[in-house]
Amino acid sequence: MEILTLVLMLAILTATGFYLGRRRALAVSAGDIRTLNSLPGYYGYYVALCCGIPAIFVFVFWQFFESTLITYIVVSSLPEPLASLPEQQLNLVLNEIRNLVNENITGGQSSPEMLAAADRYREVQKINNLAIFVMVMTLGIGGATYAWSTINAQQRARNKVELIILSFLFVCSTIAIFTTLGIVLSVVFEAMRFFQSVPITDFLFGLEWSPQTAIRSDQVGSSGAFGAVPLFAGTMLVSAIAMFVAVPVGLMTAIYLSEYASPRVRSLSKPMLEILAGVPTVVYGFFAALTIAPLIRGWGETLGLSVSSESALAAGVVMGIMIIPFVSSLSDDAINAVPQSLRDGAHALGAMQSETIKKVIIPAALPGIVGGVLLAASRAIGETMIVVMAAGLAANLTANPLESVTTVTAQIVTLLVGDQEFDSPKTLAAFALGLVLFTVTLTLNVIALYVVRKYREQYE
Amino acid sequence: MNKLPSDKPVAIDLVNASLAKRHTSEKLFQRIGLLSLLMGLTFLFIIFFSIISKGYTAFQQTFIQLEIDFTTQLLGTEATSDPEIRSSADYGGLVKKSMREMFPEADGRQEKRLLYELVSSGAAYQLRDMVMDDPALIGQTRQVWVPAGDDVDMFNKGHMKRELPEAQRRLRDMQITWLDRLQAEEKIALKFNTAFFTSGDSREPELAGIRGALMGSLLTLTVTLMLSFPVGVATAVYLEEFASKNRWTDFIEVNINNLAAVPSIVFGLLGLAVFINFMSVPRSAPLVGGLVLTLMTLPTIIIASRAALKSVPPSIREAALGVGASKMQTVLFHVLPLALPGMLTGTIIGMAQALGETAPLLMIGMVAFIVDVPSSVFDPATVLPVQIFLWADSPERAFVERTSAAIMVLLAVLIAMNTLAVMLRKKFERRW
Amino acid sequence: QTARDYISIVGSSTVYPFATVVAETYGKTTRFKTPKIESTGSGGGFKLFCDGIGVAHPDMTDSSRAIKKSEINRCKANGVTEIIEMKIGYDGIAIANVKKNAPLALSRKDLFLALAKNVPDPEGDQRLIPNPYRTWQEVNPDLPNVAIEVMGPPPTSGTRDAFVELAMEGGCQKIDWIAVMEKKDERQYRSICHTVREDGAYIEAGENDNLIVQKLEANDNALGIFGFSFLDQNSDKVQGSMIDGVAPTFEAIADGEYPISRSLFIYVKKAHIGMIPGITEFLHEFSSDKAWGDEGYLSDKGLIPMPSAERAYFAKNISQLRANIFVDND
Amino acid sequence: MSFVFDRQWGDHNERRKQERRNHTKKTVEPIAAAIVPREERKTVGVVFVDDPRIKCCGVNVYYDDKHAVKNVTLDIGRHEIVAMIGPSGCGKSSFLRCLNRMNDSIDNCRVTGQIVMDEQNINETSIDVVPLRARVGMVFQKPNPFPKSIYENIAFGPRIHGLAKDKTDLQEIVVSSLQKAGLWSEVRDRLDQPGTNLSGGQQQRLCIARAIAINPEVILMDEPCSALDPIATAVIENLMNELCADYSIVIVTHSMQQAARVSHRTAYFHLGDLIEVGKTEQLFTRPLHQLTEDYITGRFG
Amino acid sequence: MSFVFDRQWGDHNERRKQERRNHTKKTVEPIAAAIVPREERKTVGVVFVDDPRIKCCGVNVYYDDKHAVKNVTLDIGRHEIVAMIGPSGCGKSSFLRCLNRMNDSIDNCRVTGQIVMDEQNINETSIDVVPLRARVGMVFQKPNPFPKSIYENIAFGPRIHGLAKDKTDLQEIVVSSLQKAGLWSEVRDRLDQPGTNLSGGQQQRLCIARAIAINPEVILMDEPCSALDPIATAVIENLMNELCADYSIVIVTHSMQQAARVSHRTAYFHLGDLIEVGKTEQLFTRPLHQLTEDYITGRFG
Ligand SMILES: Nc1ncnc2c1ncn2[C@@H]1O[C@H](COP(=O)(O)OP(=O)(O)OP(=O)(O)O)[C@@H](O)[C@H]1O
Ligand SMILES: Nc1ncnc2c1ncn2[C@@H]1O[C@H](COP(=O)(O)OP(=O)(O)OP(=O)(O)O)[C@@H](O)[C@H]1O
Ligand SMILES: [Mg+2]
Ligand SMILES: [Mg+2]
Ligand SMILES: O=P([O-])([O-])[O-]
Repeated sequence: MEILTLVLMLAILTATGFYLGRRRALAVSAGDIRTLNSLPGYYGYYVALCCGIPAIFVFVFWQFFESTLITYIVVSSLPEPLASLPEQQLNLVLNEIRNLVNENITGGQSSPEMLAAADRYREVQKINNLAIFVMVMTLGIGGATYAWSTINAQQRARNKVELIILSFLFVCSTIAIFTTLGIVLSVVFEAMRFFQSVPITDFLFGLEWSPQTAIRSDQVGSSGAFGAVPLFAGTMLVSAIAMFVAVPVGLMTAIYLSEYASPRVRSLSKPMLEILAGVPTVVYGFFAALTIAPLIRGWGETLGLSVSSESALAAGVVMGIMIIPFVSSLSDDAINAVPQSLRDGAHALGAMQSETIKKVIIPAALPGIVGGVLLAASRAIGETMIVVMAAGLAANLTANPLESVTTVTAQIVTLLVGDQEFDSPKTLAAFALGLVLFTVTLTLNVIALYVVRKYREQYE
Repeated sequence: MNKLPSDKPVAIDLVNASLAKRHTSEKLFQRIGLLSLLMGLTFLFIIFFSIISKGYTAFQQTFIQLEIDFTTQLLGTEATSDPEIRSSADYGGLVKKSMREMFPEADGRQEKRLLYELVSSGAAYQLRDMVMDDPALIGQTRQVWVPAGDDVDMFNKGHMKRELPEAQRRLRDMQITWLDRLQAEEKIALKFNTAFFTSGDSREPELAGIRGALMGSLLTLTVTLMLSFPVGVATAVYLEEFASKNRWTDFIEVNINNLAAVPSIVFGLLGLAVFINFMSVPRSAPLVGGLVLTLMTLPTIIIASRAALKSVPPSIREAALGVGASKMQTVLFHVLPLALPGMLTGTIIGMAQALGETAPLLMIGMVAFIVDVPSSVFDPATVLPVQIFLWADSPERAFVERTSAAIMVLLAVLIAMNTLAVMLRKKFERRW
Repeated sequence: QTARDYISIVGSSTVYPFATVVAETYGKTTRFKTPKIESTGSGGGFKLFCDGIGVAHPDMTDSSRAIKKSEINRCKANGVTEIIEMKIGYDGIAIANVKKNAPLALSRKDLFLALAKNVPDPEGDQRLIPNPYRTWQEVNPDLPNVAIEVMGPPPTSGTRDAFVELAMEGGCQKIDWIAVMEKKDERQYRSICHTVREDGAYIEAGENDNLIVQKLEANDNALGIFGFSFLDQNSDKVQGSMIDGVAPTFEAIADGEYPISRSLFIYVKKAHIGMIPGITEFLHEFSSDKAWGDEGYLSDKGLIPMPSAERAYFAKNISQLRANIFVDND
Repeated sequence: MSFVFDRQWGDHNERRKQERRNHTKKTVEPIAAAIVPREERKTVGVVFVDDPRIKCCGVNVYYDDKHAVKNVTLDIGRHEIVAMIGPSGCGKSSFLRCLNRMNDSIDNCRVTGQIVMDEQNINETSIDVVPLRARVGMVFQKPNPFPKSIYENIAFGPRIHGLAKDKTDLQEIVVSSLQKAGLWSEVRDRLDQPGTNLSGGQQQRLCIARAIAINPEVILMDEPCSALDPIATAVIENLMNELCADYSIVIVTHSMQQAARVSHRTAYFHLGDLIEVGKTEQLFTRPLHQLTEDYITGRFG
Repeated sequence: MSFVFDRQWGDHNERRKQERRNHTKKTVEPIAAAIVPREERKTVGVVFVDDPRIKCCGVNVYYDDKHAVKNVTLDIGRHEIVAMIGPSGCGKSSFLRCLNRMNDSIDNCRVTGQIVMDEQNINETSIDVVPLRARVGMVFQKPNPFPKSIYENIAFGPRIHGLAKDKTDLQEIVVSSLQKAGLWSEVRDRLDQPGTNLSGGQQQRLCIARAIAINPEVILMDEPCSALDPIATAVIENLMNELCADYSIVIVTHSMQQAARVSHRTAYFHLGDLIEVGKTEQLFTRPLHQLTEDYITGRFG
């Protein structure tokens, strides 16, 4: 709990910094805060930030290297046979030592050397804790003192504090970039290796997907086809069905809730629908496979249609239900945010409520609605479990919703968690699929951005 | 001017002419809206109904009353003094002895086995815990209610039909006769299933509990919420309010939209590579889970937050800027409170999604059998959806109702989590 | 870096239900913590297992098949040089339908003809044609006249592998001109015997066996492929088809009469023994008679025990902690 | 006596107003001999007219428990322009909005009383507000153009009511409405630009054009000229004069000159009470109520 | 000659204005002998003043490619009220918004030229707009209260600028601002109600109160009295007169009477061009430019 105390101390220090900074600013202003460049609180925040930020940075940085350092010191003092162990063995020995230190159950009989090493470890740890404590406190106090001493009436404390906040905002916004980078990096190498064994053109334009190829090297391949087209077609089909359910239902629900329903109904129904987004997908999977699919099959058969027991329709419909709240809640918010004066404007012209909604409110709320729909579509593309359970895993190139299809994501998951060697083309195919899906959605998003922007220009 | 008089009667007549049609379409529109709402709610109720009707029985568990003689013969003479011996004593023997005494007619290995199957293997641990708590029990005789085996539980709850031929049910005829006798003696009863809420996972349905997964979910979601909400809102605010609209922000925007479409399992791959392999956070830890789910939830929160910020009328920003507020003050004091409802919607949906997600956790070792209840974000843990996924895949019939019960717990967590956000959202909601 | 004082196990989803029972008992009856067992699939398990030695890597992996050469090499490359293999028992693969209908008596040849992508031309020529059979009766006149519809695991699954190798290849070998091919052109032979049809008669239904059982209930004429323990637990709903005249019963699988059954394994890193607490004790629990014996608790859970001689062999191996899988030294 | 009035009297509208007055034939009550004291809150003056277009009787408007319009009884005649004046916050807009039920959209607003138009009490919930609002058009105090193109802003009304036979017809309506509102010359070459990009006064004229595009029979205008320069104001005032040949117009205005120029009758509101109604000329020259006199002579407040 | 003017001349503000005029000491350029013809677009009149508070030099405003303000050069003197008049849509608001950089928040708007205040070109991107806007307050054309309580609406500015030492001080500022804007009596017992629930004119005064609560040195008012009755208008005009003892005020107005009553100098805009600037009295009585004359005599359009 050393860490907790330290964090607590730092928090207290920061709070004190705020208080002192603010007080000093007040003192400098000699009672008339108008002579200050910024509000006294900003000086307080400035001192607090100068106190906290460097200390926290160093603390986090230190946390990263602390264990390496301690380990290094302990290892260098280990007696000979242990010290010269290969690295991986050493890792286990260290684990043992740490178990001893933490008074956990240990594996073997603890030899005297180990006990000695554990003692040493404890010692080093103690020193380390002391060191970091001193360091963090010094930095905190130092930073605070510096900031405190620079306080004067002309200092642009607000600008500085806002700059720090802005930097924080900026850093947050780059996380998305790093995530994207991370994703690309974590799939691209494996995808490359896949493309070494399967030509990229076959993959992109092949019409047959049948990964019954060699799972293992000794199990010489049967047929093996890695044409991704059926998967993408399947993804489109299932997502389209889902959107076909979710968009009208979600949008109409949003309209009803925000424009027709009483506040009570709205305040109850909206959160209730939001639960739909949180039901685990396994549950939806069972629902789709065991309730909807037989239902569809039964209806189909009475109509004389051939319906396979796993159908894109069943999976799509249930997926559509799942993403209703994405459309309904986000659209509801967007619609609700349309200024009342626009509604009044339309009503005063004798527009029916529905005409107002269709012609004035929806266009004005469009950016928010599009955001919700895009999110829903994204969710539909990324969903796995329902597809695996209800649409099957057979890659049919078909536009018939009554047939069984599979999607890119479903394949990625089954390929990744299935039983195969990790560098067989089959597993690698998952990475290739991931990469291509990523590229495809990226392209679609770029297009969406421009389309939405163009459309939006009309309404703003 | 000269046109107006002739137009005058025409105008209102024209209005009236189409009025009926417009009213019909208005009504239709409203009905469709209502229908949509009802449809959504119906789906919800169907799902709720099917879960609850399957799962409510799991909150009760069949118990059998045994007369246990805590004899030193079986426990060992030193058991009173030496905790080591006391803990490793043969408590199973006590249970078996008691069963044999109750049904002395069970004869032969096979029959005895059938007899012992009636009570759960957890009975022995229960006795051990009793003795460990109170060593004075040793040498005494007590009436103890112990959990019945899962098949007995299923039979008692009517999930296993007595009418079926013997070969088609897991309880033999003989076992059923015994159970009937217990019933007659009132030594078998349904009681509240406390273990379901207090223990971690188990392979024995009657001992399996949700606590470990619940704690895992809470820890994971705490990490997720603490990171994704501030970061998501910060990103949205930066992009919407501060960043100049150029290629770079377009790039970020497209990226974020695109991340929303990345299959969740890919986030698992990323988490594995970055957090576990690179930053050496322990595998299966809620911390990693939380981080991965954060990355997954972020796009949802960002997109919703941006939409919310966009819908705040510019006149409000102008008003604040006009009195000399800085952009930051304008955003913090005026725009954020107005955009908060939308941001909370994003958070509600994003967190709901995170709460129900399994696939990415597979990659980071959270789809696992973990009995001990995690107490920190570094302990190995699973989460509720994973527990549901694993139980749904278990062969034992008794897990079916427990799976549904676990889903109920998950939904309860979800509702509890949402309630707060929904209340906050309502508080900040206003029309302008 | 926190210390690890519990065993970490990864691997097969098939072994998972068995390994977890042992782990739970072990955790409750010893002073050690309950091991953590991840269900990653056999292949995924080996990947993690062979990633290296040390706390960050698992101590054991479960597998529903024997370790492969390439995996051994991968292990070796990462410093995992001594591996202990322990077979733990058998798992039967049942081909079942609902109780409402009569049980089927299938042969492996029937299965091959019904499910292979390409089958020998019924006209008699030694050539392959795309599978023309729509109903079981077309495959074998003794079988009922219902459409072929089999729900089973996808090609990525170990169970599917086992099914293909044991059932389809077994049936495939009954056809002489293909059987001889095994020697001549193994590639061709495997391609014929191992490829499952993709025209909808075989439905890739995911790896959730409970789901398959429930789908069978909704679909009278379908057959489902899943592990014995699910058949055992759902004996009121579904029944296993006889394969080559043998029904999938506990005894028949244990005796080795039922043709579609496979061995399950556990692999242990020797280097971790003694360093991570409790590995030896865990292995002892696993190999104790009360666990994997004829009447042990594992058999209650549906694991088919090995003959006692085999058990003794592996138990002895364990007590000596003898690494019996070595990496090739080439 | 009034500090704004006499100069404008007899301007170019005078002739028209004379004509109108002859033809609306109002019964004018005898003028009270002494001026009504400040404390008295009962309406004085000519509240009723023959053959009214709209008859308001005991109209109250409440916002939660704020009583914003108190028991107002007032007729709006045919072919008449009624001006409503009064200090800011006295309930003019609230009353005006009752006449086409726009208060419905304010959650905390409650309207009681009878507002009869064509023998129907339009303040009843059962009334269909759509044809009502098609007949009673409204221009709001704050211009509220739709975030659509200028063209669409105007075309919206005629389109939903099906007033245009075809595209050219619609185009004609749009153009003539813009012309009447005096906005045509400024926007003729930017009809496809968003209406929200216009200047304040342009937006106001856009809203006027939008309202007259549906040919309403009664037009409610809440300070339609507040953001307009004198020339644009004159255009709108002319428009009103033209329109009142066939329609009734109720206008809220703060400019007493404007009220004097355009209206036939004027109603003076004070803190929610309708204090005085009378022929515009009379009200501005010989107010019956002390409060009215205070207000028009600038002594109030 | 002017149809609105002479009557108002010499009203109660006259004395004050005289005083002010003496003390601002403007150099008045010699009046051009002949009136400038309509086609001429260069500014005539007194553009520059001694010791100006704000110096605008060649200011242009573009919306995308619409050139809304064309090369305007104009000084705003100290202790001076400058009125800007001109037909709707001529660029008054656009120009006014340049003076405290409010055009920044319009995406498609681009401002060029120099606007110098305290030896700084405030039209440079590097300028910190926050202190600028604290010194140059603004009342917008459309009242835009925050959707918060009336109290918070006013208190926001003083609070962020640290103008109040404590709670009572803040309260005092709020009350006195409301009093100065003539709104206090109407809202004293509902300070915690949302500002958006007020009537149009009340909202406008709320915005004025909000703007003066931060004690700006220059106040820009875009038609501050458009929704106000004559009495409330008088209150605001008085306020302006008081404020200009210490501050500079720029007001856009459509009411020439108002311009005449309150302003020292008047600028006439026409289609984006600044046509004429001059002492108010001179501009309204002896305009130098034909367009100005047309406008003030109502001949334009
Ligand atoms: N955001 C905008 N985009 C495009 N054009 C605009 C925008 N805002 C204003 N304009 C145009 O610029 C011109 C000047 O507008 P401005 O608002 O400055 O006029 P104004 O003089 O204030 O008029 P008013 O008296 O009607 O308020 C007008 O023609 C207007 O249509
Ligand atoms: N939504 C509302 N909630 C509460 N009070 C309101 C609301 N709208 C208006 N009021 C109050 O009702 C009274 C009358 O308002 P109304 O808008 O009718 O005034 P008005 O005569 O139009 O004034 P102005 O000339 O300023 O527009 C005012 O005191 C106002 O504050
Ligand atoms: Mg009003
Ligand atoms: Mg303007
Ligand atoms: O998980 P499996 O490898 O046994 O299919």
